[in-house]
Amino acid sequence: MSIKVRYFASLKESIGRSEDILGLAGMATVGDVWRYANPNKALPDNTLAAVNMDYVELSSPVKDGDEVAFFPPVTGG
Amino acid sequence: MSIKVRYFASLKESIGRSEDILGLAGMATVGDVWRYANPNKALPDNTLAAVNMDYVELSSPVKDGDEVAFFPPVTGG
Amino acid sequence: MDIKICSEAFDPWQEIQSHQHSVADIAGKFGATNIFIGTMRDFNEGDDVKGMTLEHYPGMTEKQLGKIVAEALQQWPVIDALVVHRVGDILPNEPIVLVAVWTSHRGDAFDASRYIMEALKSRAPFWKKELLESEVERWLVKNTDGYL
Amino acid sequence: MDIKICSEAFDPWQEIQSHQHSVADIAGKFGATNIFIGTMRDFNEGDDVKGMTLEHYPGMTEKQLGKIVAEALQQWPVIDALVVHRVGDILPNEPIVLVAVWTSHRGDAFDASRYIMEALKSRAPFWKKELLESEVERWLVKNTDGYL
Repeated sequence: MSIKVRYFASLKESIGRSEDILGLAGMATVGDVWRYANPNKALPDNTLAAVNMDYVELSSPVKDGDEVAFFPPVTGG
Repeated sequence: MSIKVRYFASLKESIGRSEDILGLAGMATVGDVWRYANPNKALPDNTLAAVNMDYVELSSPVKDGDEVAFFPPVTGG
Repeated sequence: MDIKICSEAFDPWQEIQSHQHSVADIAGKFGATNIFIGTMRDFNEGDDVKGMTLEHYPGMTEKQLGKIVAEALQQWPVIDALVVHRVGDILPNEPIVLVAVWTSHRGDAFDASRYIMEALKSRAPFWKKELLESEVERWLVKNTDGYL
Repeated sequence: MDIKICSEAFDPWQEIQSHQHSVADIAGKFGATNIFIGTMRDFNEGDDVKGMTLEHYPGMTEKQLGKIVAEALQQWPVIDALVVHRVGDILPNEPIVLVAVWTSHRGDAFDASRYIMEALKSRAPFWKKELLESEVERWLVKNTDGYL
């Protein structure tokens, strides 16, 4: 399955990319998506995750065509 | 002593006057001022009283030159 | 700090802007503004209302509003505040009251603005008389807790 | 209801007025308006700040703000609501966020406006990077509880 991964703000800067397109075989969770895309970097504490623009836990499953996003705590307003 | 008494809103309409100037002998409270100015009318429930534009209890004393006001609950804002 | 009693219709946006511009040192210093505007409705207690007269106690109104704003300043770090209240004859959809509070942080702006509004409702000597569509006039008896 | 993301400076008074005028049935029906405006300060955490860049997640921002406003509408009898949020490069004294809520009664206006602001602060995907007078750039790490 194909997963689009997006990174924002300080996380985007620290990993040096804003987007990945992953091809994953079998079932996977949001946490798996991170590990697959960033095998040498642990997910920073407090990182938030979203699938298709809704907040999710790292244990949430992903499916073909999903957009998965990782970003630091939000600071708007 | 001379006391100016003022009435507002529905209370002013019900007693038919907006102002009295009283000459009182001896010590008096705000409640006394009402009874002296309106001998035939009991002070309506919930009436608020002020002396020199500050809220007071009916038991508060008045002194020469004070402005005493009686009015119904406020409904501004 | 500014407290105004207006006998003519006022534009709340104009009032806030001119106040904000009149405070020289405020630019860049405040992070939060909370504003409450009370507006006359054309209905109340099931009746159509076509107008209202707001009576006040000149002098005491300003004195009590000044105390209320001073209390808010003691309780929260308020940078600036503005209170404008209408008196006289009012038509539906016209603003009755404006409270604006400038602070560094949002919690203080919400708290102080709400405090001023609640205190104004219970202590500032204003009285409303409604003129119904039926031509009946009636005094409002008391203010509500803010949810009715 | 209206939710806007602005990449240019916006005038909160203009936004509120044009929104209010755009809602045909609102005149005479609302009694209370609560407005919160967040404005960029020229200092933070002891440093002079000369600018800020606000990043956001296009699409998710609108989706999350829409959910937050819908939650407020479920909890309070809100007649109308407007949320405007700035993105991109911002200078001190420019508005960052505007929340406006129209209701019949004041308690609901204060409650719903505050709910929207707090939820926006914790859930809407925006991120601030400050540019200090010293030319250092730094990301804000987290939003406060509103009093710091």
